[in-house]
Amino acid sequence: MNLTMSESEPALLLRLYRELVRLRVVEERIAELYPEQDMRCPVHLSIGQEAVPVGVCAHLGPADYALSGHRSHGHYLAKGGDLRAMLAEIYGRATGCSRGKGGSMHLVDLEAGFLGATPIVGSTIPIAVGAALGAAMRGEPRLSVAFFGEGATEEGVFHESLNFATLKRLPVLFVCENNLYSVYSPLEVRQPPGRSVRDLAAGHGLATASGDGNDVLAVYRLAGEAIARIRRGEGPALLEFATYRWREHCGPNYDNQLGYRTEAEFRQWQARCPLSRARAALEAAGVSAAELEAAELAPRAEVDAAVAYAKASPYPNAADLASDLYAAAAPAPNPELPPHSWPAP
Amino acid sequence: MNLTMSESEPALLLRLYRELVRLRVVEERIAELYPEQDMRCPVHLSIGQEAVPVGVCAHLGPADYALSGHRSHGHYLAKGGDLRAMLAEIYGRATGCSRGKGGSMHLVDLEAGFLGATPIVGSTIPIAVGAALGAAMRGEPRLSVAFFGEGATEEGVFHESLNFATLKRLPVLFVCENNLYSVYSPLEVRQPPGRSVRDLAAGHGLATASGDGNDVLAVYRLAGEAIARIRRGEGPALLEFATYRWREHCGPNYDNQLGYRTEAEFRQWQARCPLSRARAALEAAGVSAAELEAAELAPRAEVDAAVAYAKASPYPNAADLASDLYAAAAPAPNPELPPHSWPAP
Amino acid sequence: MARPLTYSQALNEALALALERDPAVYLMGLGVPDPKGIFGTTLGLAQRFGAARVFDMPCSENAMTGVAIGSALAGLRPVMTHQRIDFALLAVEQIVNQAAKWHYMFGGRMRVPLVIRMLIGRGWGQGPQHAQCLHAWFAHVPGLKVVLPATPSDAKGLLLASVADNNPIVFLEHRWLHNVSGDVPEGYYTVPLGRARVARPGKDVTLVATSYMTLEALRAAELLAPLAIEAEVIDLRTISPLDTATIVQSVRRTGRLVVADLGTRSFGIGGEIVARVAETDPTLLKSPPARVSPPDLPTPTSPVLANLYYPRAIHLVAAVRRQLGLPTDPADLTPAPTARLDVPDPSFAGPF
Amino acid sequence: MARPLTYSQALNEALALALERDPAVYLMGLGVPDPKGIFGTTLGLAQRFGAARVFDMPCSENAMTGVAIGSALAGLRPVMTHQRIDFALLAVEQIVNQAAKWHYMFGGRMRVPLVIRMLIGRGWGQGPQHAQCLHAWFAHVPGLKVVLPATPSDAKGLLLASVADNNPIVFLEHRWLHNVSGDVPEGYYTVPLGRARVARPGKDVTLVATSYMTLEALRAAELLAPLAIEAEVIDLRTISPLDTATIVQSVRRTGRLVVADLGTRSFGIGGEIVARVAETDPTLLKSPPARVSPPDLPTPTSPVLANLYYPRAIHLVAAVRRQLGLPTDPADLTPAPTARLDVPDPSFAGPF
Ligand SMILES: Cc1ncc(C[n+]2csc(CCOP(=O)(O)OP(=O)(O)O)c2C)c(N)n1
Ligand SMILES: Cc1ncc(C[n+]2csc(CCOP(=O)(O)OP(=O)(O)O)c2C)c(N)n1
Ligand SMILES: [Mg+2]
Ligand SMILES: [Mg+2]
Repeated sequence: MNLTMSESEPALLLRLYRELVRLRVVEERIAELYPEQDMRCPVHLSIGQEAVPVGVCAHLGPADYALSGHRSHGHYLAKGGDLRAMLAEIYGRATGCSRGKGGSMHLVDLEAGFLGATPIVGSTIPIAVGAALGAAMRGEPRLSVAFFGEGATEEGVFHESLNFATLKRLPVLFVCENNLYSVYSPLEVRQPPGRSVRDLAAGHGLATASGDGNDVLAVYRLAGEAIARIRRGEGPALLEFATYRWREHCGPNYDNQLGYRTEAEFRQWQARCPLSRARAALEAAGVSAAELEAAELAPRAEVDAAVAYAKASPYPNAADLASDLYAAAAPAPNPELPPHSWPAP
Repeated sequence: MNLTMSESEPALLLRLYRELVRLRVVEERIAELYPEQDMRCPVHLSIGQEAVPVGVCAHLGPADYALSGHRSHGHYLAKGGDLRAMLAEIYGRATGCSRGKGGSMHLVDLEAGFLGATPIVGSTIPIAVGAALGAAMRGEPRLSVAFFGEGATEEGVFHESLNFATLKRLPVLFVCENNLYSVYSPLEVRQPPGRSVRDLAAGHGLATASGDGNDVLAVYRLAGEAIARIRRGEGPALLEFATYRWREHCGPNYDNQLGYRTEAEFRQWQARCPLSRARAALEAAGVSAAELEAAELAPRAEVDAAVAYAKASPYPNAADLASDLYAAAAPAPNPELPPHSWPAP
Repeated sequence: MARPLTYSQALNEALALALERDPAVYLMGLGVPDPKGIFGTTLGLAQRFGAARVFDMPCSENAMTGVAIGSALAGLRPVMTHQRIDFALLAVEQIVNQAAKWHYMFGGRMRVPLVIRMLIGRGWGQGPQHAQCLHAWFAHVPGLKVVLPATPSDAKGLLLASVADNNPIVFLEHRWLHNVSGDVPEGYYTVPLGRARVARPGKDVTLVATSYMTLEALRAAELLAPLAIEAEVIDLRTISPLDTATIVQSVRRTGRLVVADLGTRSFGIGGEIVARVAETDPTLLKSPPARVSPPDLPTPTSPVLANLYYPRAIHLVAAVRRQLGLPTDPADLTPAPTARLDVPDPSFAGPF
Repeated sequence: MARPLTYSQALNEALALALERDPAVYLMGLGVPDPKGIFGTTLGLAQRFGAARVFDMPCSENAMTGVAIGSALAGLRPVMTHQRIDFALLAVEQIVNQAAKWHYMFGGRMRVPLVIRMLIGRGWGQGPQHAQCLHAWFAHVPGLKVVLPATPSDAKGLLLASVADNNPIVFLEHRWLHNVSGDVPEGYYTVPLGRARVARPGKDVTLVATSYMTLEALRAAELLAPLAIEAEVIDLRTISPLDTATIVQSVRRTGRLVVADLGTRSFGIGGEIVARVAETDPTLLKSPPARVSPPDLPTPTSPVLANLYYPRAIHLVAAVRRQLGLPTDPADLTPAPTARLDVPDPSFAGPF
């Protein structure tokens, strides 16, 4: 359960830790503010699951694509999405990343390569594959990442997507956060006993691996290997990470009192907090308490400012209601498009 | 490539051979009559693929359920479907198994336990699972079989169905006839190289096996093992059989001249004709030429009579157009229904 | 004896009665046995009838609809639930190509008694993918019946009629109705499918509504009463079969028609209702008929935009006034940005 | 210069031009590069533009629609094909929840230029699951555009306009049109989306049609001419956006409206068209408007039943006669059981 680290890793881990803390601080602030009833849209918090987005996205640049589902705050932020635009979106403001039309379940940041999140379980998986196809056909060295939960692997579209990605050897990474639940439904009522998403995926013939999703360095290493492989043109890969959602499925509260999971299970997972574990490893590696505290305080100012920005932002107005139904006419075909370098299968 | 047989098997093989011949004779007659343009619906012939329906259905009784897709004549007949009603259906007559509303792509015979065939690729697979669920919940010792092609395994619903059947350990047998093509599309443009349906299915955790789909005894044995396992309550199974369609995808002709497959490949598979191989094995086992010829002639009279019946049958009339849109009111709930014996998962 | 129950309690009672009366009935759907029990409608049923008859399912809407169909062929009577109609779009192939057609296309030899309950989401930022109202789609499919109860007693009686019916039924529950109370008779009863209800009689204008819009239409009728305009409110209850006779009889008397719909305007159910009246006799209409519905746009999430998106009683009033030559100041129709119109009542806090 | 081409040749030419002009365009679909080339429409294109831009796909309609969407987000302009609209029901979630809404729900920041060609099957026993016409569904979804060309030159120009458009387009081709010939201009041109075409002017009655029904409407106009009834035929070309102005202007002159539709009657496009006229002014209509369409039934397979199912020119004639007080003997509308009405012409033998 302990992180192991080579001599050179404290700096890396500190960088990852800063990002873990940032995600946690943002979402705890959302949980704190939500009862004010000014964020009038569903929010699915990823508190407890931060290590996966952080460990994976550490290998990605803004040119790479990422897509996610209903639980996307962490993916959006770790991928470099604009925090102010995200909070403004959750507050339903015109300055939101989707200009208030989408809310928490529809985040997007083109500059950061975060192509979009939508809350129909599994539905952005093929879209991520298509983005990889687009990059490949245009000869761009981009990689595309699909983030999803284990519930999404029960949707047929997951399999269809894996088949096509493998067939065409597309540069796409499938990242499954297996947090044991789909809403209040445990794995036992949805998947045969002993099922592993990794094994299920392997039947399609792509590279697969699984790991501890609460160990940010483990995530970082597995993602690094998979992404290097994909960047070498060896085709798609899937990673399955075991992790756990702390708060209720949707909303700011804890909900163990409902009885769909045990307090003991919850505590066991809380003891494996990705932040605490990274912190302990950093301490053990000799990072000073002052440096750690600084890392922990750092995001607060940014988050304060972003909340203030969001709250001060204007609401959309009546004219915005009907705007953006249709995209404007196409520009003339772009002659500068790179030539097609994607080989026929 | 040769059939191997134990001492006691000639009688079994002769029985299977009779059924192989029957299916072949029926479909060759359809191919012969089709150009008359009186069968005014698409027909998907299974000539060349007869060993799978015959070998599988030899283990089933009328109480067992079977469902199929667009290429269903063989499954319908081998399952015990009424030949006259099938031909009348293809001829669009009121005496057809679907009273002319369905045609070749919508065969049904409740008395034979053939619950239905419909031509949307993959779509009867979950329906077969549901029939198994129904049987299980009602405590009936029925088994349900889903017949489909390898193209159907590319539809997400295939995976969703396997997952649920395995989760609930349902009495359902999945039978995939892998004939290498979906219409004119070879496997290479649809599935990654080296993909086996069997391995793909195995990820779901059900029992799987694969075999030579042109060797009726091999089919019979594999199906026998799988079905015995299912009847023992050990959960679902999947069988993949390699086989080959001789005629065009849809219609009565040969179509190798189109160039989507090679003449050499076609000949190689024709040399593996399930009928010839069974016949050779029967000869080798000492079955007399006279007996074999009798078996080969036997279905002709039945088919002649069925064609005559179908052609002489009346067409539906104007009143039939609007009938059967809605099923009549429910009978009162049936108190004689067997108690639920299906254990909660 | 009738007693007051909420819409969701009424549905819960109907499901319990259905399970009790017929061992062939079973319930399945994402979250059906979970602690929230589909907004209360399935609470306690797994405990009472056992996990073999009331169960959860994988996130596999498409296959599970096929499974429900197959089980219906095998003699069961499934009741399936989708927490949002939007999720059921994954199952449209099974619903439309299969369930709707098996009886007809197999010449009456097969039947698919299947109730598919789908929630029509609304409010608190449900947004573009959790708040669609696609009832017009299902009504366009021969072989399906489409039911949209507006009151607790109809919810119970129509659900029991749906479970007793031998056909596939799309049963749509508007999220803003679950907490609404009304008198509900005890015991088993059915409300026939295909018959509309005159929710309030009137002689000056006919307001045709379904589901939640029936409440807005009744509010509109109250707002019109002081103006000495007596609006007749028709609650369709089922849109397939559609009770054209009740609509036409009313318009014959009132000469004016306003349709209040939940779905977006164009190619929705409003067009069909207007067309049926016009086809009967366009001269019945003393003024151009009106459709009041959300505009032809996806549902926006921001509460400020959602306020502008959903029509309310005042929009129906404005439509009636226009027909009578009494215009409305458009400013009266525009809600304040801070108005909390994204919840049915203040107790409804949070996303669901 | 225009030359005669078949509808499928015109589509083939449009696809070649689209591929030629813009390297971002690519074609994908079951059988697209196969020897039959989607009824000729894609023949030769894989050879000419390469397998990287014209390719087949797995039987995975749902994911492949998502793939097309994702590639559009990444800068490509996919043209996807389904050989029957019925198969595309598997992809409705991606088309309706995703493609139609990405532009709006991401505040205009994303766009999905995607053309989905779907064949509307008919004839020779296509039956319940291979012959549906669900264009009304897609027209009901804000964010989609729905195109139904009737002539070869419109097929080319509308397809090029669709490929050039930055929105998801549902492009519907009726199987009975592929072999129809007509003059088609050479070179690149577009026909604007959203504008109807007066296919034949007339002053006595307005026949509104789309796709193949335009041919039947033109035949009906010819049958009416000897009775001194001048029918105006409007070919809508696109139903979303719908060119209401052209319809209303015509009815203003003729006072009579008959809508000829491909889909089943109730909750189809006919209701919307009738409603738009009635909403404008019900007194424009001198007699009750009529909808001529298949009945509210799945498509039966037997040719004898299919003959009774599909309306033809004579049914339009009968509707017009009824409006003018000239009844028709129902027997005249009932085809002989042996009539071969399940093919567009005798050369069309066999299932497709
Ligand atoms: C197609 C579809 N079905 C059901 C839902 C309702 N739903 C929203 S989130 C969710 C849970 C999915 O579980 P998982 O994929 O494991 O993600 P997690 O919430 O655990 O992160 C469900 C079922 C949905 N949004 N879309
Ligand atoms: C969902 C769907 N997509 C496409 C089709 C068109 N189609 C009809 S049969 C067929 C071939 C399917 O191949 P396979 O399952 O291997 O069966 P085979 O024809 O080889 O027996 C296809 C693609 C269809 N009927 N349904
Ligand atoms: Mg989960
Ligand atoms: Mg095949």
